[in-house]
Amino acid sequence: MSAGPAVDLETRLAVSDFLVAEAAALDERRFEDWLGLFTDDVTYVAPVRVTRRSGSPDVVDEITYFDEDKQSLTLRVKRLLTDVAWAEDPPSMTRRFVSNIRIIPIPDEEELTVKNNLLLFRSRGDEGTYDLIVGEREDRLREEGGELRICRRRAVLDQAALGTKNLGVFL
Amino acid sequence: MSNADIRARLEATVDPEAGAIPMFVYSDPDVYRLELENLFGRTWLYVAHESELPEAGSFVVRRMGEQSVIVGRGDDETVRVFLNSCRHRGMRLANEDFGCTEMWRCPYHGFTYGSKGEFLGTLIGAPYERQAYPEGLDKEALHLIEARVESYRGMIFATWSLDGPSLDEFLGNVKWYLDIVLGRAAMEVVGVPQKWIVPSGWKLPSENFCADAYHTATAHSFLARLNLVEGVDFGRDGYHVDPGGGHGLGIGVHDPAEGSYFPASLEAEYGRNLDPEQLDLLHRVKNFHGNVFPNLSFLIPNFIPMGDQLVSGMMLRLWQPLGPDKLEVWSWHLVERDAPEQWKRLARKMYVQTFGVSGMFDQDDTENWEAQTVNSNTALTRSDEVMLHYGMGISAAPLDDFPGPGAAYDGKFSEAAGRTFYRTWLDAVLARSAA
Amino acid sequence: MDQGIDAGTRVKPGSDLYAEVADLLLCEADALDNYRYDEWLGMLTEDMTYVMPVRTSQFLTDGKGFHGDANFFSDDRESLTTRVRRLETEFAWAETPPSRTRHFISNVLVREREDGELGVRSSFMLTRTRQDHGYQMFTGERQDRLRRGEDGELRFAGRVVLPDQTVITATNLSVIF
Amino acid sequence: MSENPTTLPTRLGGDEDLAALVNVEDGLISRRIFTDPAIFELEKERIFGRAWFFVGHETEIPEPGDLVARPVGMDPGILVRDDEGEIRVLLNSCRHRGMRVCRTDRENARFLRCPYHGWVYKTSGELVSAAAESHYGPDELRKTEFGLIQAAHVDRIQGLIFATWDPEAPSLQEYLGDMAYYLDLVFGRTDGGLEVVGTPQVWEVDTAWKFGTDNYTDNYHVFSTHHSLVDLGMLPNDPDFASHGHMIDAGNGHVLHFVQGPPDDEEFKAFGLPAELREQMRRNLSPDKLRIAEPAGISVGTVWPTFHYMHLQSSDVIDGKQEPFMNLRMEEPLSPTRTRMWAWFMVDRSASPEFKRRSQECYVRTFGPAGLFDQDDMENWEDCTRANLGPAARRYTLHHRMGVDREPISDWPGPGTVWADSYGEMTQRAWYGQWLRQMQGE
Repeated sequence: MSAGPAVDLETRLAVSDFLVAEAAALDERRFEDWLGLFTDDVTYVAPVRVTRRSGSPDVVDEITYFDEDKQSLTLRVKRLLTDVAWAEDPPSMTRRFVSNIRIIPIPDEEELTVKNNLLLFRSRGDEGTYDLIVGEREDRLREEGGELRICRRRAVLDQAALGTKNLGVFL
Repeated sequence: MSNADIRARLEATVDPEAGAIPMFVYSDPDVYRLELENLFGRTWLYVAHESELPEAGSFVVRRMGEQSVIVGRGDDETVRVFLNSCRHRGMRLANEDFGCTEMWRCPYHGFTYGSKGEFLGTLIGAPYERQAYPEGLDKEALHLIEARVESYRGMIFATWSLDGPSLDEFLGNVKWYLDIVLGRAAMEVVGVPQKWIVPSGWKLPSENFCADAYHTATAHSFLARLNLVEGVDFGRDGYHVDPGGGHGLGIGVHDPAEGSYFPASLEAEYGRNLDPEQLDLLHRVKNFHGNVFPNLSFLIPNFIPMGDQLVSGMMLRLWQPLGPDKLEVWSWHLVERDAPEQWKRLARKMYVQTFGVSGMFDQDDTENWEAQTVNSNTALTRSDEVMLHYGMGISAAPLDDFPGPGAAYDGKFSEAAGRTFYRTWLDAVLARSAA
Repeated sequence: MDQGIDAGTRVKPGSDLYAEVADLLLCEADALDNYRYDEWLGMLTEDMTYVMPVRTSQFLTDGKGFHGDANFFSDDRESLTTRVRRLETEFAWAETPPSRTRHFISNVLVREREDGELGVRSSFMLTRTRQDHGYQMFTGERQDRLRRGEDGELRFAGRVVLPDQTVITATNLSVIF
Repeated sequence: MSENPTTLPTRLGGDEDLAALVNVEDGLISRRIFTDPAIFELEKERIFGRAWFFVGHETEIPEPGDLVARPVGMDPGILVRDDEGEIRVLLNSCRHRGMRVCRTDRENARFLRCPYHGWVYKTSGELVSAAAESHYGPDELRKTEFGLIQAAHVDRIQGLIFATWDPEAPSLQEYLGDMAYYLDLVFGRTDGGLEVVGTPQVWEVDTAWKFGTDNYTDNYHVFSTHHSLVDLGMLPNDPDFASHGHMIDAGNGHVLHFVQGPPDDEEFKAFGLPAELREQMRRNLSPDKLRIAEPAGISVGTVWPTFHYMHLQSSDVIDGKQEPFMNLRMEEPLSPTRTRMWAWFMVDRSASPEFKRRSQECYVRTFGPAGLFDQDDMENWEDCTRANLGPAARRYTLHHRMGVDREPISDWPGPGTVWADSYGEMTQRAWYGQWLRQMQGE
């Protein structure tokens, strides 16, 4: 794995800019812009994490928190744009910290695997409290029409019991 | 508040038959203390589905009330439920969510228990034990603390009450309906439960699944906005059922002419497992919700088209109390074991999109339960009781030609089962009868 | 505590050397968060030292509150190897079942020192969850010395972990920073 | 199904019910006493308002004006050497509005100034001035009456400083009783005694405080809890290895043990001290004390209720050499289920720099929050606490029956009730016996 010399500076900056812009679109609630950052054949999943003994797999892909394609992501966005999406209306204040960006070129393909860490800070209501959603995203990026697009996202969260009342926010 | 004070307040203010419930019961810490002791410490509680324990030695870690328990299939194939706590210093024995093992070995001093809960000895070999306890150990007294276990249609329940009613008596009329929901075919849990934490008292979601079809038109009105359903009263057509015992059900039905929404390839299996009246109702189901007292809910959500197929992703829910104003949701997706693979795939996708922690319905529900919980603290600062309205359908007469047992009402908009939920709850919390 | 981390010439972001250092920090975090401890040990020099001093709350005029004479960690390559070997037994209860950790590494500053080593400062946030409990969180600064081996690879020759807390609000420190 | 014969009452009534919860004779202790908020409230008053507590060691405050902020039981305190060189323990709370007057962990100060309204105290606790003092009338301020609140009694043994808030408390010597003999043995063996290095490690654990105290004289858990180190060859692969030794009930809830190594292991004896320190030990200890110290490899003791010393030996790496170290520990309860842990490293003042360094390295790598051993202990305490919270668990007892029928020996050179074994729960039962007496208001 490498984000360093194996990947040229231009690509590194482009990927980094792309993820920063994506996080900004979500934090600023520009959901349609955000949807535009995904290819039409995107798959977007978040498997369930469990507590197991060391050595046993602790990610269960069979059941997920998200299991989306472009159509279902679009439906979620449309819902958020109605005036009755109570879970996010009034909206949460969110701030996404994206770091530890690691780029793995895929040989013989015009795609990149990009691993990155997500810390999502989410505050709602007037209780002065916040929830944290932490995990690793493994994204696959493809260039379409000169722009980077996400064609696959798999977000593995770090809690076996999520400490947030719903996932009305995107990962 | 002393136990006597809180009992007096409950007796004076909770009046389910009049449709009157005081708001403080949603999150009052003293009430919660009584609930843990008198309700969760005594009543039958759902702990696992048999498909989660596929072989001898399989176990899952669950909670009864706030207490961690091991639900394990012993090497004799019998399912038992143990307090997840060593008899020596009370240390937790099973630390993973699930697994398969011949024994549980306490990490602290090595006390080791077999899959039947029997005390086997201490860690790795007898010399250690002989040295530590030359006078010997009373192995019988060190048997894991064991709950009473019974199951129905693959659903495993346990209770700390060793001499209360049987599970069969406890479930009563609701069994006829559980047959349709979980007994119609061999069911399997898909993967593992989703788990998340909601700042809500545990009764709010329980009564919501038990007796509240009415909220859907408002809370989930995005459905109508996005033309996923027709009309605002899409949740009304069907039956509200109060089977007694604090359980409750709502069954949404569609025009029989449309035929069954369930996979046709399973028709023969349904026919083997259900009597004709149950089968007839199944064929008309478009959604089906309910709650087994106190905190086990189930739901077959509305069938929604995916491509050219109508699908629904059914679920089981546990509303695990974590405090007077906090709960952990456990949400299992279940599917007919022999359903077509394509149907299974679509059902799972539908379930994740509509329910579960990211589900578009669940999101709205959690918003309500949290705010209700916060508001119920109002009761702490007011001298007069804040009474809530549970009167819907209070004068309606039940149908006399409904095939299932219990009191069934025409149309899903009623709070009859909710009133019985609170009656049963009150009696249990005041320890007036074995719940 | 001062290992002269701020001595030397700044290496500018965007340069290949900076990218190489940043990459190493991220690969290290990736190895730790995914339980690849042997790979992590391979990133250390033979004379690697790993220290985390105890912090106290003091007036600014009395210093930053670190005490080189009281530590949470005071390890070398051999003792770190022992920690890793321990995790591989089935009895390391503090990490059995294992914690789920996530290292967030940022604010990376790189300097070239006269002795040929690189001095690297970075901020870390380490989140940890166990079983179905909430987050334990650690934040602070890491000061690393990096040295190039004969195979041309950069390795960690020294790490000082400066915690932001005077009281560690966590069960234990069975995780690696 | 088992009959679960040890079911207990679930509600706390009068003091008689406490006796039903703690049956020392049969070794059956209710799970409730660890987590019940009502019992915790009673503990605040009857234990933490009355007992003697360790606050620090005199080597932590060598100069006048040196002070460290420390809990005294459950109250915030200041341990200070005042201008006259006298050691004092003060309540860290201004007499005006109760604000903390010392807001750092350690400093050297001539005065303690409250940030709120500017009341200023000398390090002896005396109120010397208040801001804008002229606005107080002649008899309004009353400086002599409103100095910082002082601990009722402060006293020392072997440099270990203890304090109590209870004016009626017995003297420290009387309180320690036979335990003083053993503290003299362990801390007074070398020239100049032991010194604290640096500052304590402090961390918070989601445990009931008594699961910590319960663990200290427990040798029985070592083979199981720390089995990873058996796997690595850092502990003997012999379940009985920590069972050779003596356990002592020194009275009043104070307990300790001495564990002996294999007969042929000279290194392990005399606490594993290097030769020059062993020489000093032979000079400094009386013959009877020496008979105890010579064969001992490790020793752990508890001064009722929350102070512990752990004089241990271990290696810090695979195939490494074992080194001895001294570790002081204290629990500070924060709530029924959360405890702040304090841990000091100590070493013989007259030891060589090389020994001091190796002893400290071995300590830090094996004990404290990052220690190879301690990590697993805290895992146990947290899960013991969680598992004992529920309505079902609280109806049952825990099992403290090991050695309940074992007879003490009579040929021990030192005081106290002594058993010739170091696997046993005699010391824990003695501790809970004192807990019960204190909680019943005796």
